[in-house]
Amino acid sequence: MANATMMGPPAETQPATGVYNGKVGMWIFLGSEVMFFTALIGSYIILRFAHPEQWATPGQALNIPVTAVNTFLLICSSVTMVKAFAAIQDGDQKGLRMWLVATVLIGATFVSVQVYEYVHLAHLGLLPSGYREGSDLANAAASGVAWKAGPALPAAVGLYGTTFYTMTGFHGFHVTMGVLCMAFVTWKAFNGKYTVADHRGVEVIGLYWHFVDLVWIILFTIVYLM
Amino acid sequence: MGWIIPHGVSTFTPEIDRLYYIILVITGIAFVLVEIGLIYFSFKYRAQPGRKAHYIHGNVTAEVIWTAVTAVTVVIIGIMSVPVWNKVKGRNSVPAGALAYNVTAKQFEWNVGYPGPDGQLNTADDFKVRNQLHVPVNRDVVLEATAEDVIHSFFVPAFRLKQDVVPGMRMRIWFRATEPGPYEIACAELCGLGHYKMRAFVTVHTQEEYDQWLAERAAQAQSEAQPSAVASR
Amino acid sequence: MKRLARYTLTLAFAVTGATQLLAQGAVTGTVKFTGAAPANPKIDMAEEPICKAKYTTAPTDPVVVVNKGGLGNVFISVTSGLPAGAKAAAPSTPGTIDQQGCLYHPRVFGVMAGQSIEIKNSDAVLHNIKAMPKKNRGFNISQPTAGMKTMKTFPVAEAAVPFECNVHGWMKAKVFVMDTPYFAVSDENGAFSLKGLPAGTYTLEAWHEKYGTKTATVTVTATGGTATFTFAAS
Amino acid sequence: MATTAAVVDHATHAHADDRSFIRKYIFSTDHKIIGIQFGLMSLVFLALGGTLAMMIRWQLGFPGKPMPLGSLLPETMAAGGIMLPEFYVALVTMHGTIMVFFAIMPLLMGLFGNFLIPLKIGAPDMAFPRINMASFWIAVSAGVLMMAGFFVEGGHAGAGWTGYAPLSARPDLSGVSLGQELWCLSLIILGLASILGATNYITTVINMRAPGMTWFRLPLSIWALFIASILVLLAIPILSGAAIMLLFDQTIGTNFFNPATGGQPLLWQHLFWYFGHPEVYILILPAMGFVSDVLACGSRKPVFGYHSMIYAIISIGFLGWIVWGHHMFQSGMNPTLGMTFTISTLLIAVPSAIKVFNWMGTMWRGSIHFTTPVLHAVGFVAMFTIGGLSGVFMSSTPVDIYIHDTYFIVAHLHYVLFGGSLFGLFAAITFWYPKMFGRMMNEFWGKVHFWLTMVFYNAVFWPMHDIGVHGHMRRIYDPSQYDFLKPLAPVNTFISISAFLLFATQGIFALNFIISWFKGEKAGRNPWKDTGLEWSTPSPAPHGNFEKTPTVYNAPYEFSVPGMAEDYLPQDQKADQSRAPAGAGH
Repeated sequence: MANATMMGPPAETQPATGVYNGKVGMWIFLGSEVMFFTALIGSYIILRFAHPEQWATPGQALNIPVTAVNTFLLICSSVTMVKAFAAIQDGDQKGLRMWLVATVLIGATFVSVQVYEYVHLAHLGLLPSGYREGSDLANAAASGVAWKAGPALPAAVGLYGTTFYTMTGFHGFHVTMGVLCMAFVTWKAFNGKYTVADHRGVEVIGLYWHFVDLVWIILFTIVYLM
Repeated sequence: MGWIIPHGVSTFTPEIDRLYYIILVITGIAFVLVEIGLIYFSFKYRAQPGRKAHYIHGNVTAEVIWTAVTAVTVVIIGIMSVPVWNKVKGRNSVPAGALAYNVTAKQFEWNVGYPGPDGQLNTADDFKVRNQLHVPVNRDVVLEATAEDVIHSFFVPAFRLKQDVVPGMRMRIWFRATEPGPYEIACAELCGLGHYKMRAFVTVHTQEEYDQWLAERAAQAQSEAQPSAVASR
Repeated sequence: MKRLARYTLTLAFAVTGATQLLAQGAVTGTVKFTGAAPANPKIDMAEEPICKAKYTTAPTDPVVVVNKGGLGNVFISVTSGLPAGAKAAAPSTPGTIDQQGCLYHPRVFGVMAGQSIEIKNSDAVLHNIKAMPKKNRGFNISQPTAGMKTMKTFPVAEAAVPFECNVHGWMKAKVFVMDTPYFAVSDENGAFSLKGLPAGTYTLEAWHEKYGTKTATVTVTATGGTATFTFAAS
Repeated sequence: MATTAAVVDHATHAHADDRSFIRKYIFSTDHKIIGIQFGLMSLVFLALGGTLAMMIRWQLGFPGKPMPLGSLLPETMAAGGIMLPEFYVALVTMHGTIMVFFAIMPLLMGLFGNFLIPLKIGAPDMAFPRINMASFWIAVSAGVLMMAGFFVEGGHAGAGWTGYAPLSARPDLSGVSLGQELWCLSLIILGLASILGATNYITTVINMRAPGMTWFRLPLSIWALFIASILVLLAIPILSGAAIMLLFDQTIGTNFFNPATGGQPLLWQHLFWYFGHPEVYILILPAMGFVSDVLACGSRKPVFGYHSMIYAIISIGFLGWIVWGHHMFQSGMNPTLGMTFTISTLLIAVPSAIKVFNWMGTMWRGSIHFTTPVLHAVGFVAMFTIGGLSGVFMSSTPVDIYIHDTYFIVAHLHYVLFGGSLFGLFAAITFWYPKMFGRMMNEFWGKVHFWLTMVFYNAVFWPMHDIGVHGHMRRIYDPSQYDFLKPLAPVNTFISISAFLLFATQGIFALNFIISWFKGEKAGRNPWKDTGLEWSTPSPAPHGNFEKTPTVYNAPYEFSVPGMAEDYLPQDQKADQSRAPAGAGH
């Protein structure tokens, strides 16, 4: 009953699949999430194919090293999540708490870095609508000279800004939601609600967390590296 | 009830209408069979004292037959549609040597750009007429259509012709009118509060009339446009 | 614009001395137009018989209205000389724009910020009124029936707010939203009068939709009733 | 397996119901209450959407004449009772939006998905009752937001229920700013409710079937709801994504659909219809399922071709994903793609035809009791057939050139959504009403409602084919502007008068629904002598549904089994071994 407040029914009949409802439900929900990100990524692909000239060379406008570190952090959080799950499977309450706290902190760090990145980019001159008038990037693009070890910036980046902020923004939103739910699970872990026999909440939030990480790896590849 | 398509005056008319009537007959037969069947069954198998329903779970033969018949019929309809579609809208459907006009759609008007005296589109002597498309009869005509603001749809019911005009895209719409006369152009895609007023006219002339009209309008545009055309650039 | 030179256009603001009859501080004047006036474009109203019936001769789009050497539809306002940030209360009577014969009447006019604008349709056809201000909130409304009236207000001063009707693509008007009541529009003979200006020296600006702006300086005397101005053509 | 389940049962079932009023009826986690809540909400929206349609019909039937009671509307909607074009466009938009998203879909999925799934599979409740409750209240808040749009400056969204960009993305061109934003926001929020609901339904069907309820013993209504839930789960997020992009275009200046900066207006259409076509099947599949249940019961016969019905549902659900382009034949999409979409679209006719023939097969050699639900079910088959057949016209690309965006389409979609979904819903509501409220609806007034609806419905929508074939465009405020439409004015007037009568007829249903709630004849457990599990519990079913978890022994439609005293064999009743029906255990 540990996870009842989040996922569980008042009582479960013998599940026909042998897998408890929360886990089945999360897998099904993730199917929906896949379609959501498919819509975003599909639109990105269509827009980029239509106007490749609006995309800056990778690393010109976006800071790849910082985001790479951030990506590494997020992958680490998947590992800590697995560790937390493994801990409770062994009945290690202390380990569960420690690894959950680590996951929450790393997740929060990831979001913070993303917020910093947005602020920095907006300051530099990239907005969802394109260049900010009079900004460094806009001036550099207008001058047509090479920018930061790359070729000249694209003359217009309306679609680039649009897709960058929307895609990373919605991923960030998912991470934030994940962190909030994870914090809730952590709080319950500190109250000793999970046991060797029943730790469904940890497993269910873990599924979501791994999904969000996976999406980020795809987004990082196509938004930052390609 | 009239399921009869009104008279049409383009070379697309006979083929589209024929396809329409073929589908009307096929679906009409299916419609009559199903509806009569339903009424007949409803009457014949209505509950009556002493009647007991037969315990039947299905009949594979019957199911295979009606599945196959339906599938074959729809595939035939599909195959018959291909050549007509390709003729009207296929990739390279626009005939060579078609007379070209520019059509610019904006809320809520159709602006037609005519080639000036030089007979060439997109040159300095082009002139523009609002809501009036004039074309010669029995000539292939292609409209190079663009939209300035939102999506409009170029619809000439008498030509059986409809094409959405999407901002940011160039649509090539072609037709060949077969009877002189005035016909109405409508916008068929919701384009704002004045959508219903986005009405224009296509006038199909005989060749002589058309030449005369074009010369007149070109001269008029020439004299009128000189000062103001420059001023407004 | 360059070929325009052959029309040797001059805008002349000849402000004659005010007479005793005029209210104190009133600036009167004329907007003069020299050279041959270009023909205005014809409007084909065949698609709107109700409007077409209101004209005996073929209607034209009155871009350039010249009569007796004066240019109409010129908007005149004070650009400097007033105390900084001068604002006055908006009058309670609305400014009016009428749609009549598928044209706007007036074609150019001014209201004060916060003053209501009465938009009126005198045609029994659909007009939509799309206002495209930059500083105020725009609107796009329609008036399908004759006699319809709609009130709208712009709270912030803004020059030359375009009004247009998209059903009749030729219909265009400009509205000036002003902070002060010191503005005027020249009539069909080019005459205008700016009332109630306190004594002082001002720069006036005249704006025409096609020929752009001209400025002139004018001095308004305090009391005693008369003030003399001369606007020189540039 | 049965023993383990039974142990759990004692703890959960048939306990004394001591919940407070609020927990029981407002913030209830009981799937039946949530279902009824969804039902009442969407019936209100159904009436509202109908009212909007009446205003539309007034304008089309009597263009430029002051609307009755029109003077009650504010000047921004109707001037002196005469509707303004911008209000007309908003009406058209909101009629579609409300009917699709807030009436038909929540009736099918919200009301019956909730009410039927646990009852018919023998589960005590949904897999996630609290999420279920959240889903309802999220849907309510979406509805409130959608309604708020009528009262904001600039009026409500005016780009059609399909919200084609860039009209929907440009306040300066539509004259609508906040209304369109609320429209997007409301759809995004409703999408969340739908996705939560679908997750719940799918999990419940997968995991919570009673012992013995194998996949091929599930009633067709459950199969249809299950497949429709999968479509909701996978299609709605596409709409959410698109609506978010549109909202961003309107508010923070992104450029998804802005052609001036390279955005793609057609991208919206692709996304919308990639969602939209599965949505069409979300709106019809459950109704098909209900009709199968009702027809089998009414004919006292097993459903003809039960397995092929299931495969038809599955293949319709699958084909629904590869036909979206047929909404875009004239949009400037690559013409070569047109052919692909033609074929895939025409192929949908096959499973649809299978279903129609199987329904007829179900009636064939039956003993049909024409109760109100059965009348509606037969009406569904008759009307859905017309809607299906008229679809063949537009799947043929060349014919579609002419009839696209005309009233032919309007006729087609109303034959599917009114003649199909709504008749199916009338059948379902009248059929399961006793299980919801413990009382029967009045049969006499039910039949009067059916026949009047049938007559006026056809009087409204049949002539629309005709005016469509004459080129009458959709969504136009005043057809009298066009010379070629002027001769159709009497037809439009006829349609409008029929529409008013059709609307008035629905008052009979509303009154029957409300009065029967309090005064209807008390219903026993199984008033229709049906075989489903839901009929083995009291009417209305108690919290927890079953006194004891049922065990399923039979296929879903064992009617008129030879050699049995009764002409129906409930799914949870063991047939005497010696007279075991041949079809059981399928």
